[in-house]
This record gives sequence, structure tokens and C-alpha cells, in this order.
Amino acid sequence: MLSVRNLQVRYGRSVAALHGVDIDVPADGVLAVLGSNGAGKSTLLRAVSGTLRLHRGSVVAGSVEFDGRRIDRADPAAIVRLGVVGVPEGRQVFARMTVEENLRAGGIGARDATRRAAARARVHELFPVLAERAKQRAGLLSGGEQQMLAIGRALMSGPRLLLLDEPSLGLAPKVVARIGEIIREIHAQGTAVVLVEQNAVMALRVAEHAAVLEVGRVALRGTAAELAASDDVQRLYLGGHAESWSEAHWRHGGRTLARWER
Amino acid sequence: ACGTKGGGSGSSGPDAEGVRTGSGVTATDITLGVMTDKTGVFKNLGLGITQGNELWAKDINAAGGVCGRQVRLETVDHGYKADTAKTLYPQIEPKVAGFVQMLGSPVVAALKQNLLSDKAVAAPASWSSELLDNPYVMIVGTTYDVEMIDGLSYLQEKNLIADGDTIGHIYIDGEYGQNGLRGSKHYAGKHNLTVKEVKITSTDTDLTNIVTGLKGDGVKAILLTTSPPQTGSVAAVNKALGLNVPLLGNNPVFDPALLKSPAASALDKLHIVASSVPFSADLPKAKDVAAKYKAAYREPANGGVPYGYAVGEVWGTVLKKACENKDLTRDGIAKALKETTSAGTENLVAALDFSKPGAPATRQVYVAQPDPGAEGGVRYVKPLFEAAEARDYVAPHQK
Amino acid sequence: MSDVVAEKAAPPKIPSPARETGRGRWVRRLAWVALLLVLAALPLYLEAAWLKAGQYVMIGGVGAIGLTMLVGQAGQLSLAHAFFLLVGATGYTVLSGPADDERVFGLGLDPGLALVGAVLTAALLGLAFAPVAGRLRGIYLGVASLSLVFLGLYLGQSAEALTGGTSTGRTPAAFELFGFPFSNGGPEIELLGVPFRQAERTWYLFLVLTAVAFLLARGAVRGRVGRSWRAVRDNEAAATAMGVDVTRAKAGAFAVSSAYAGLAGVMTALWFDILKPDESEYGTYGINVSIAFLAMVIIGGLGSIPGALVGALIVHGLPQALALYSADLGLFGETGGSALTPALISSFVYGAAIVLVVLFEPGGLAAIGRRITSRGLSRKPPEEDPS
Amino acid sequence: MNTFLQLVVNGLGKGAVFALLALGFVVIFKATEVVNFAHGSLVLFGGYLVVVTRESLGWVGASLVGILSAALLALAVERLLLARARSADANSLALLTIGLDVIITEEVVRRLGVTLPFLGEAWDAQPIQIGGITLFRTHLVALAVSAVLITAFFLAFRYSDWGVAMRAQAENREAAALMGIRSSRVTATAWLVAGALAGVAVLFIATQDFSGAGLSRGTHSIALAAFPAAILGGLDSTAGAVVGGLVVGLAEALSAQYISFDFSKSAVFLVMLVVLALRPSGLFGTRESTRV
Amino acid sequence: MSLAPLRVENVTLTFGGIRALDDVSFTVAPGTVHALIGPNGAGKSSCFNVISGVYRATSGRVLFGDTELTRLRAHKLAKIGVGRAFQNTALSTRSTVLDNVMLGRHVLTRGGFLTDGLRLTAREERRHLARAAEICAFLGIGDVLHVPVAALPYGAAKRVDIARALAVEPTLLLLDEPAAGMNAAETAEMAATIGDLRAALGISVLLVEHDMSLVMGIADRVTVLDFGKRIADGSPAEVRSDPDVIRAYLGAEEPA
Ligand SMILES: Nc1ncnc2c1ncn2[C@@H]1O[C@H](COP(=O)(O)OP(=O)(O)OP(=O)(O)O)[C@@H](O)[C@H]1O
Ligand SMILES: Nc1ncnc2c1ncn2[C@@H]1O[C@H](COP(=O)(O)OP(=O)(O)OP(=O)(O)O)[C@@H](O)[C@H]1O
Ligand SMILES: CC(C)C[C@H](N)C(=O)O
Ligand SMILES: [Mg+2]
Ligand SMILES: [Mg+2]
Repeated sequence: MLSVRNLQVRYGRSVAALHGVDIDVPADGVLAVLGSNGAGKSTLLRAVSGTLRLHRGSVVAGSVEFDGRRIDRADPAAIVRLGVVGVPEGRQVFARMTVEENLRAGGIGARDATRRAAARARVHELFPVLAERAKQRAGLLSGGEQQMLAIGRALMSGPRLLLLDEPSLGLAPKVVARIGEIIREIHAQGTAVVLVEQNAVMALRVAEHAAVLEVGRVALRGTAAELAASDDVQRLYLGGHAESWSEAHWRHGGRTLARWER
Repeated sequence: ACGTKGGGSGSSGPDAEGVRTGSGVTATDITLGVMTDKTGVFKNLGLGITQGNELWAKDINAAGGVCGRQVRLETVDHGYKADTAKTLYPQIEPKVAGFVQMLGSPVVAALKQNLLSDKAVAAPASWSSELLDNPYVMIVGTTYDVEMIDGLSYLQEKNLIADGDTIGHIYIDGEYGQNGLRGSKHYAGKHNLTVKEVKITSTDTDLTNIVTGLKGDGVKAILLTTSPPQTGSVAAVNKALGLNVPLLGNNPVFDPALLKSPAASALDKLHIVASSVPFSADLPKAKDVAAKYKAAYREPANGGVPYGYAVGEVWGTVLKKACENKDLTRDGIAKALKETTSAGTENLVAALDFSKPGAPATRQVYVAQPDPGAEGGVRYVKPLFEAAEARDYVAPHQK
Repeated sequence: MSDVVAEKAAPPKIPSPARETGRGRWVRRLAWVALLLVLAALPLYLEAAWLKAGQYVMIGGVGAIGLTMLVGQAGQLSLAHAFFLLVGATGYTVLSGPADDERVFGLGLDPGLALVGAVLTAALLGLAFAPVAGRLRGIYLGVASLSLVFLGLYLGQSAEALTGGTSTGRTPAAFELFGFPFSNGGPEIELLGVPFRQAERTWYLFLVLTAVAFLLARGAVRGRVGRSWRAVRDNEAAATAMGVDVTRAKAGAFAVSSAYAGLAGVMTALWFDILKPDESEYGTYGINVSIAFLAMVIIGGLGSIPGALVGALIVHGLPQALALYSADLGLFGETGGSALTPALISSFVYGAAIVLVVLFEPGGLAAIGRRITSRGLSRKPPEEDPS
Repeated sequence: MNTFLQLVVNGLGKGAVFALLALGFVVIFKATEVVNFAHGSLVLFGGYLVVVTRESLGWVGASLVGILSAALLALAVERLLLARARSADANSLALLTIGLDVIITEEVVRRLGVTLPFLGEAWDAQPIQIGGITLFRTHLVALAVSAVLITAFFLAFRYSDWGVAMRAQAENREAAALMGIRSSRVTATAWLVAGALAGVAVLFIATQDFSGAGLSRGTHSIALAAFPAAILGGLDSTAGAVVGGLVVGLAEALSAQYISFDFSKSAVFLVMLVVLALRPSGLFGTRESTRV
Repeated sequence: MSLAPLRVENVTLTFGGIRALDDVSFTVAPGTVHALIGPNGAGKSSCFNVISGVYRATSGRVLFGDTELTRLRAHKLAKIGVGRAFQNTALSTRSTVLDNVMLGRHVLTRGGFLTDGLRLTAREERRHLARAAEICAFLGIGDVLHVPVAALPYGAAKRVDIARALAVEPTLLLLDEPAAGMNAAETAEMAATIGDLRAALGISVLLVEHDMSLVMGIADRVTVLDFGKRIADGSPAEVRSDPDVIRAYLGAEEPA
């Protein structure tokens, strides 16, 4: 359904963020993308959703296809109309609009009114707090509530492919688990998902396939189970805590700081 | 290294005929400065005056020049901006004997100290008697205060106002308006009139609320020391509100373009007081200037042309006097100015007397009314005259 | 496992330029000294008219430095600059004016003291506006500050005893320092055959004032005060958490900026040899002046002190230079209704400069300058905050 | 009493046009958070095209051309300049419009040269008398037109997708793009509409009844006077534009009579300052509130 | 250095109808790492905001030693030794790392427009620069001192935020979700850093965090909020097995 070939992305004149990435998402599959800070995960999603330009980024080479159609030069709205909808990193709700209006804005991509009503009912069911706070200014929600709103907003247009950029960021463990379930539910209803995550435990549990990005390249790829078993992933992303902590300590080098003067 | 800048251009010794010369005067030429506005808000007037100046220079040079020398004009455009004028002045000052035109009150104000320290005689295109504390200022025509006094006496003579009446005076803040107001107050004092003063700025154009207020005050006439669009607004509202009182304005309040504006039908109440003639005046000299103008220039003319010509004539008189005194230095020119007691311009303006420091050079005015039929848009309703109240009026810096 | 681990990835590369190499700093310092020497020698060569134009640029420079600190560093949009210019000009004229004039009020202070007094007065009034300004943000603040220009003109026109009124204005005392007059009076001085009169003397006075204004601002912006301003601009909550009293920092920025405007006002009065409040909102102390200062600041690069000077050179210098050149070369001979004139061309140039800067180089000319000078010395990332 | 009534009538009449001008600011601000300092020059530009085409097209045709060309100029400004400065924030873009304003204004004023034509052909200076009160026709027409347009916008902002899309993309372009909102289309529409509003306003401004002057630099100053109206109403509020416009019109008229005319301009700003001191985002503006 | 306990006493905070904090009390003992956890919207950030003076408590008070924080103006807190890092980094992104961190020295330095302008403070400034650089080095960002924050990856920016809070030389450090957006290895490193901080400086740390591995690994004590109410307070082990906490927050599944 989504196929990314040899994607190379640059920001401005000098920063190269992706150096030839190949990714495939089968229809109604869930792909988890892992990677450390700055690996290029968000860049990948931006390339798919067509929003690179808003960050002064551009596709230098390679292609992005959705359902056999090239979308790497298409504008974001056209991509949404094809059914690809993204939830940006760091929520980015419309802070000055009410919760209700945020959802409404999410539905603008979908033309037909009954679908909208159904979508809203579903979002309220997934996130009851959004119904409760319908009239509250979105900017005043707590971090987690904003994340829920951001996901809910994206579901309003009934997407076929959902791009989630670190949806678990700042969410309580219980909610993270709930988000995992929701992703599976969304998936079960026939929506494909690309899930960018730091929380590898959740991501690998939800996804069928996974890829690890490192400095703009795919370093690892395979089924979720395969990756979960890989050493590197264990160490870096799943954190066998005991060892990695001491290792971190070692990496931190036991740096010291003179005591305060006050 | 050594500075490359030349020294001062102070006075030099007498020439062959024993005429001492100074800045702007050579053996063959006398150069006069024109600091005008070709590009700012007064570009029309500035252009007219400059063309009047040029016509005069051409005529006098054709007649052999002054003191055996040809008159040359050095022109700069300050765009009615005081800051530009302030920079241009030091550039033009060393090259000229004096200024045949210095347009704009803000410019004249900003250059006051320069004129004093350089002893340069200048004819401002600005007619405020407040400027007369500067001995080097040469106002050609009468001043706004005197215009108002003469104008009010005309209204009273025609029974349009009576002692004890209330009148309104709308004036632009600044030397223009304040000087006009000074005149109306003087007259009001003599005739027990109550003056309702309304201060405005040159950028205001909608005076509806003012006239509404004046109507409430029951005024019998409205005096204007304003710009033409403001005059139009007052005239239109005067009619719209059914107030219909006479309007009396200083020279600058009228522009023929008003006759094509929606206010045209309301202009019949307007009276204009002026000391220099309009372009189309029915006077031999004015007709002569107009004819020469049409031969030389394409642009539509305005009252600046005869005025600019008249200033030239006055400068000619002063330079001739200085030549007779064998002193064409700046000091000599200033002295000659003081000795000029009746500079004639063949009635382009009344005869001028510059010998009384601080006093307007004449107190005579014309009164005119708008007339779409007349060329230039106005017709005289009263020829040159001087009111008794104007005669004993003491200008602010009059000694 | 289908794929294998690709080559071990290196950690993300982060540019890490050195602050400034020792050599770079010296080159830069030498360049400044050279510039200063050239400026100091100019009166020997330039005609008075050009000196006058240069002084006008310096007035712009001083005012723009003040504004760029307020708008660019502290993030407080202000259109009130012209008002503080008027305050400075009036302050100087009143403080130094003769005490025995019956028409206008004066305190007869020494001109040097009067200058300081005028600057302080402007600063205090800036401080007085701070409580209102503190409540407002962005464009609301900008338009609110515009009211000061209108109110100031109204008061200036009304208080004839102070300003001399719109009709005649009043003449400010010639500047004097330790008895030495910066006018045509006093001893005749000649250097290398060039007489040093008002234009030359005032050049040095303005040059010193501008240099002091520049150095103070640069030092402050690089120091603790500048940091607190930028913090307030970028995130008030974070600034507060770090112990910055946001209200005070804003008030301080207003006071400093007003003081600079006040100084520019004093210079304006000296430059014109007259104090005269405008009768309308356009003029020496009107909104167009506020906008011109804002233009300087934008063109130079918001927050950049050297940029402010470059902005002044364009916005204040260009019309003057074009006017002088047009006289020299007989350019712009066309007259009448729709002539292209120096003032008009300058307006186009500075309008276009603003547009281009925002479009292509939001850091303003300062950013371009930084890129040029840093090439070869040390590579600084272009987005860096100017100071 | 008659004087007072007449002043109120004058003030409301002018206020209607100020409201129309303020609405121009509001539309663009709502869509882009940019304050369009070039609004005055759009007003001038529209007026200029009316002048140029009036001879051949007659008043009605010329007015349509004027409105349309102001709209198109606004659109061009947005498409050719602002849309290309994506990385600049709203405040920088506002500054950009200052530069633009200078250029357009100077050019139009230059082209006008010495002519300062009036535009209010059909009704100018033909007042109607009712009792002791004079009703200026320009004011009446302006009131009617403003009422219709403002109501229309109020409803559109509140109830249409366009309104929601507009606010969404004003706040966060990336998120809006991800929702399928074509931010370029929304901003472009907003500018187009604001330009058209400027084109309508100038028909009233360059009249004897409203400004007492024909098309000139003064026309531009009047658009500037609508600034306090937009601000005190609240830059993102349609209702604010109406109230702000009327308040400015009344404050000007009444202070001119009861304090002094030369104070009236300051009075408008003083009223605005008082409002802002109490409500920093204007009477109806959305209050800025952030959290950490 | 004298360490003082932070006592939150019966704090209630309402926004219109919403009770963000409801009679919350807890004490951060000197020199400990104290975690504040709870579901999204429970009021953790609000609690931070009350402590640091951004919000004014509707009732109740916060004491730091003998000083009543709830009566102080917000900017006074840094002076008495309270440093704060933000949930979403709140840095001047165009300024360099060092410039940002130097802001933390604000209360430790003096200088107004004239003294700075005349560079009378230059010597002192150099000393503080050195100290700021030292703090950055401690946090592992010593090699990017002159890079604008905008050019840094998120993880590094978070460290800058913490470095800035440390530059205040606080005796109480407030950290709002220091590990958000970090992967397991980075989180571990952050935990180690916090541990080092306490070890090296002996200061108290109050942190909000959703990453249970970090909380359980380094916290000495944990307070749990739910719907603005305190539902548990105790050692990590106690809290972890508290049924209320499991129900409201952790969920049935093992946390990541
Ligand atoms: N707007 C931008 N301009 C310049 N460089 C950028 C921009 N956005 C990202 N980068 C750079 O591109 C690289 C990839 O960034 P990206 O945001 O895609 O990483 P990520 O994997 O999403 O990291 P994180 O986990 O921190 O979100 C990084 O080195 C980053 O610094
Ligand atoms: N300024 C405010 N105005 C109105 N409501 C607010 C405000 N700040 C917070 N709230 C509400 O108070 C409640 C607590 O919010 P808070 O941000 O403290 O949660 P939190 O525990 O930090 O959650 P998270 O872990 O998601 O960040 C939320 O319901 C939020 O919507
Ligand atoms: C008509 C004008 C040239 C005169 C007017 N006094 C002025 O302001 O300059
Ligand atoms: Mg990312
Ligand atoms: Mg929180």
C-alpha cells in the first residue's frame, strides 16, 4: 500500500536527514519504526505526509508511492484526500480552539457528513475525556489529554493509512497500553498504521513489522518478533535495565560537578 | 595628508567698477537659490512659483541682466521635507547670493538659524508675519493676519457680519493658521466679535463635526485658514446642514480643482483674501506673464506663476539698489533690502516697503470669489484695498 | 531475521564551531578601529552638506540601536519611538533654554547637563509606560504604543511654553562642552587648511555619541541584561523560573530604548537648530518616523546592534545622498505630478528592502554580514541570535 | 440636543466604514495571524483603479473593477510574497506588509499626481433632512453595506468549514495540513476577501461626505485610523470589528465637539489604551493564554 | 549549603469548574529524589506550577524550609534555590547552548544596562561562563556550547533545559518529564545523570515522569496523584504494589 524507495531527504542546503530509506507497509499492516533521537523517524513521516516543505526540507531522490500513486511531490491536502493522515510529533493541537473545534477541523478532509458523525461518535468512545471537555480550549488540556485529542482529530477523516509520530510521548503507562490497543483496533477496522515510537515495548507488541532507523538509514528490519529478539534492539530500545544502567553510567563517565557555592 | 576641502567663500574685493561681490556673485553672473518642492505635497504650487521665477530671470537677462551680470537660478528640490532641506542647504548656500524662493513653513523654520548666520536674504513662499523676526526674510505680499483683518472688514462692509456676532475660525495649527487667527482675533477685539477657534491639522479633511458644532454655537460666519480640501469640506457641510453662512479664507484655501468637486455647488459662500493676483487676473502685467507662460510651459498654471514672477521683480529691485550701492555682498544685499521702500511689480502684488523691520511689506489685499466661469476659477469682488483696522495692527515682531 | 544490522552508525553529527578564534577577534577589532579612523578623518574631505547627511545617519543609528534592543532583543514591538524623540528634543531645549525668556520656559542648564537630563527624562517616561506595556503583547503593544505618538504630539502642540508651539517652535541652545561650542561661535579652528565650524564640530560630537551608544548597547546585549531580554522574548515562564523579573526586564528595556530615542531626539534638535512639534501626525516626530526606525531595525536584522547602524545608513542616508547627488549630477530633472524623485526612490528602496529581508534573510543585513565575516574566520551557524 | 444627535449620527455613519476597514484586518488576522499593515494601500489601489476606469466603464463598472483589482492585488501579495516566506513567523510577515505598504502607497500617490478625484458619484454630498438632523447618504449606504457584509462574515466564521479551517491553519500550519486543510487556499481566500473589503471601503472613503477629500494619501491615513478600531474590538473578532468601528466613529465625533477637535485623534487612541489596559486582547478578542 | 524540605500543604487549585489539585499534601525530604506520578491530567504539571509560582493556589500553601513559596512572586524562587526544567523544553532556540545556560546564572550575578554596557562585569562574567560550561560538560553537552539550540536533537535540547535549571545552583530541582521522547538507553543515561546529580551535589529533586523504569529506579519516594487528589505516597515498592495506583495509573500490564 505504501512503498518508500531509496528516499533521500535534506533540510535546507546542508542537513541530510535520510540517506536512502526503503520501507513497505502492506495494506492494513502495522509498521513500527524505531530509532534514537535524530535518526530521521519524523522526517520519514513528513516525507510521506507531504509536510517536509513546512520544515524547509525536500526530497532529494527516491520516491514515495501510495496505492501505486507517486505522492512525494503531492501537497499534503491531496495526500489526506487519498486517505493518509498524520499525527505530528508533540501533539500540535490547535491550542486556541476548543476540543470540539479541533475535532471538526480534523473532519474537514472528509466530505461526507454521516461519516463525520460516525467518526465523532467513535472518537468519543475511544477517548471519553474529549467529550467531557468539548468546550475547553485545547491548549489548556494536560499533555496526555492533548495527545488523545491529536489522535482523535486524525481519526475524524476516516483515514486508510494513519501515521503516528511518537503517540506515547508523555502518556501514562495505562494510557500507553490503551493507545496500543486503540492502534490495534484501528488496524482491525482496516486502517494501516505507521507507528514511530521510542516506546519499543508497546510498538513491537502492536506492530507486525518493524524497522530501526539509524542516522537516516534503515539499520534493521524484520517482523516485530524478530526485532524484539535482536540484541541491539534489546539493549537500546527495550532496555534490559540492570545492564544498560551501569553501562549508561559508564558512558556518562562518572562526571562530577563541583558543589554549589551558595 | 592634507584636507582637500576648499576654504570659505567669503566676500572678495571690489571688481573693476568698484562693486564689491560675495557668495554667488561673479564678474558675469549673479546666482540666486531656489529651494522648492517639486515632489512633495506642495509640488503644484512649487512648480508654478519656480516657473514664475524662471520667466522673470529670462526677462531680466533679455533686458541685460542686473549690474552687468546675468541672473542664474540654482534649484534644489526638498520635497517639502525639512530634513532634506537641512542637508541641501549647506550644499547650495555657498553658491548663491540669496534665495528667490524658499518654499514651506517647516523648511523656513528649520533654516532660520542658517539664514541668520549666513546673512542670506530669502523670499519664503510662506506668508506668516511670525517669520519677520528674521531680518533676512523678505515676504512678498502681505501676511495671513493682515489678510484676515482686511477680509473681515470686507464682510462687515457688506453687512454679512455685525458687531457682537459670533464667528468661527478653523485654522491649521502652525505658523499659517496661527498667524491667520492672530488677525481675526485682532479684528474681533475691535468689533466685539466672539471667535470660536477650532484648531486642526493639515491632514484633516472631514470637518463635518466641526461645522456641526459651530452651527450649535450660532456662528454668523466661518473663517478658514486651511487647505483647499478642508475648504471644500466646510463649504459642503455648511450647505448640507442648512447653516449657509459666509466663509472667508486666506489666499491658500482655494484651488480651482474645488470647482470640480462635490462641494462645487456650495462654494458660492466663499470669499478669498489675497495679496497676489491669480494667474488669469485681468491686469496688463498678469496677462503678459500668462502669455509668456503658455508659450514656455505645458503644465496647467496656477497662482504660483505670477507670484513667482513678482518675487523675481522684487529681487531685481533689491539687486539694482545693491548695485547702486556698489555692494553685492550678502551684507550689501541685506542693506539694500532695508532701503527698498516701494518695490513695484505692476500690481502683481501691491507696492512693497521693506524698510520697517517686523512689519508686513504691504497691507493691501484683493477679495475674490470662486467662479467656474472665470479662467483660474475666481473673480474679483474687490480690488486692492487696505482696511483701517489693518493699518493700525501691530505685527508680532513689528518694532 | 531478514536483514542484518547495517554498519554501526555514528552518532548524529552536530556542528561545533568555536566561539571566535583569537585571530578572528583581532581582525574584527582592527576593522572597527580602522572604520573609526576613517570616520574621524572624513571632515577633512567631505563638504558640509555631506557631513550634515552623515550626522543624520548617526541620529538614525542611535535611535535604531535603542529600538533594536527593545524590539529585537526583548521582543516588545514599539511604534512609540518618535514620541521619545520628541521628549528628548524638548527635554534638551527646555533644560538648556535661557531662564529669562518670557515666551518660553527654560532652566538655563549647561548644555552637557541638559543632554543627560533629556536622556533621563525620556528614560523615565519610557518607564512610566511600562505598566501598560507589560500587559500587552505583540501587535496590540505596537498599536498601543502608537497612541503615545498621537498623545505626545497633542501635548507638544498644546504646551507652547515648553516646545515653542507649532507656529514658531524655539531654538535649542547650541551644544557646548566645557565652554567649547559645537557651533560657528567660539574660537576659529583650522586643521590642515580646513576650517572646523558647526558642521565639522557637530560631526565629532555625534560620532562620539554614536560610538558610546553603540559600545554600551553591544556590551549590554552580550551580557546579563541582554540574556534576560532574550529570555523574556522567547519564553516568559522560563525566564521567570530562572529568576528574571519579567515585568522589570520589560520596563528596563523600555527605559533603555526610550533613553536612546531621547538621545536621538537631542541630536535631532541640534541637527535642525530648531525644536518644533509637528502640527500633524507626519513630520519630524510623527508616525512615519516611528515606522522609519522600525524599518532600520528590520533591515539591519532584529536585535543586531551593528545591523541597526546599517539600517540607519539605508533609511536615513539614502534619501539624503540621493538628494545631494541629484543636485550634483542634475539627476531627476523631471518635475511635476508623477516624477520619480530622491525621496520617492528612497521610499521604494526601503520598502523593498524590508520585503526582501523578510522573504530571504530574516536575520537582516546583519546575518549576511555575519556570514561574510565568519567565512574563513570561524563558521557560525547563520541562525544564531545576533548581538 | 440637536447638535448632540447630529454628532451621534455622524459618528455612527463613519463608524460603519471604520468597521468595514477593521473587518479587513480581522479576516486576514483570523486566517494567518498576520496584521496587514498594507490594508491602507489596498484601499488606495482599489480607489485608483476606479479612477482610471471610470471614464470608460461608468461608476458601477469602475467600482466593480476597483473592488476586484484590490482583491486581486491582495491575492497576488499573498501568493507571490507571503506564501513564499513560509519560515517567517506572523510578526515578521506583518513587518513585511509595512514595506509593501510603503511601496504601493508611494506608487499610487505618484500616479495620482495632482488629481485628487472623489469616488462617491451616486450619492456624494446629497444629504437627506429629517427633523433637524441631516443624514449623509454616504453614511446610510455604508451602514447598509457594512451590516450585510459583517453579518455574512460573522455567520461564515462561526458556522462554515471555511471558518474552522481558517482558524486551524492560522494557528498551526503543519497540523492543519495534516488534516487535509489546504492552508494556501484558505489564506489566499482570506486575502482575496480582505482586498475586496478594502475595495468596497474606498468607495465610501473618497467622498465628500466621509472624508471631505478625494483619493489621496489622506485616504490611506483613514485606513490607518481603522487600526485602533480593529485593535480595541479584538483583532480576531468580527463582532469586535463592528463595535470597534462604531466606538471609534463616536469617540471621534463626540470628543471633537466636547473636548476639542485636535484632541479627537488622540481621543480615539486614548479610548483604545483604556480598553487595552482592562482587556489586553481587546473587547472581544481571544485572550492569549499559554501553559507550561 | 543548607538543605531544606519542601512541604506541599493542602494545596487546592481550580480552573473554573475543574479541580486540577484537590487538597494535595506531600513532603520532599532534603537530598532525596522524589517522584510525582499519576495519569494524564492528574495535576502533576499544575502542582509544579503552583510550587514554582506560575499558578496561584486556590488554597493551601507550599513551604520551602521556612519560606512560604506560595507568597513569593514567581521570579524570586530561583534566588532561594529552586531550579526548574520544563515539560516541553522552553529554551531560546535561536540562542546558543551556552547563552541559554548562562540565563540560569541570572540570580547569581549582578549587572544592569550600564555595568554590562561598560563591561564592568566582564571578569565575573568569565567566571560564570566557565561554570556554565562545566555544568554543560557534566550533562554531556560540553561539545555543543556554541551551537544554537534549534540545531540540536530533542534529547540534547532536553539536557540544555536541565543544564539551565542547574545553572541556578538550586538546592531543589524540579524536573517535568525529563525522559519524555527518549529511548530506553537514553532514559537510562538520564537516570544515571540524575543519580549523579544527587550524589555529587546532594540536592533534592522533585520529578514528574511517566517512565516507570526511571521512577522506580531512582526515586526515593513517590507521590501519586489522580484527578487532583493524592492517592498514594510511599517508597517505590509500596507504590508499585498499591492497588489504587495499579487501577488508576499503571494498569494491569507490566509497565514498560
Ligand atoms: N527543520 C529542520 N531543519 C534542519 N534539520 C532538521 C530539521 N528537522 C530535523 N532535522 C535534522 O534531521 C535529522 C533527523 O531528524 P528527525 O526529526 O527526523 O529525527 P527523529 O528520528 O524524529 O528524532 P526524535 O526522536 O528526536 O524525534 C536530525 O539530525 C535533525 O537535527
Ligand atoms: N491553565 C489551565 N486552565 C484550565 N485548565 C487547566 C489549566 N492547566 C491545567 N488545566 C487542567 O488541569 C488538569 C491537570 O492538568 P496538568 O497539566 O496538571 O496534568 P498533568 O498531570 O501534568 O498531565 P500530563 O501527564 O498529561 O502532563 C487537566 O485536566 C487540565 O486540562
Ligand atoms: C501654501 C504653502 C506653501 C504655505 C504654507 N504656509 C506652508 O505650510 O508652507
Ligand atoms: Mg521525531
Ligand atoms: Mg504535565
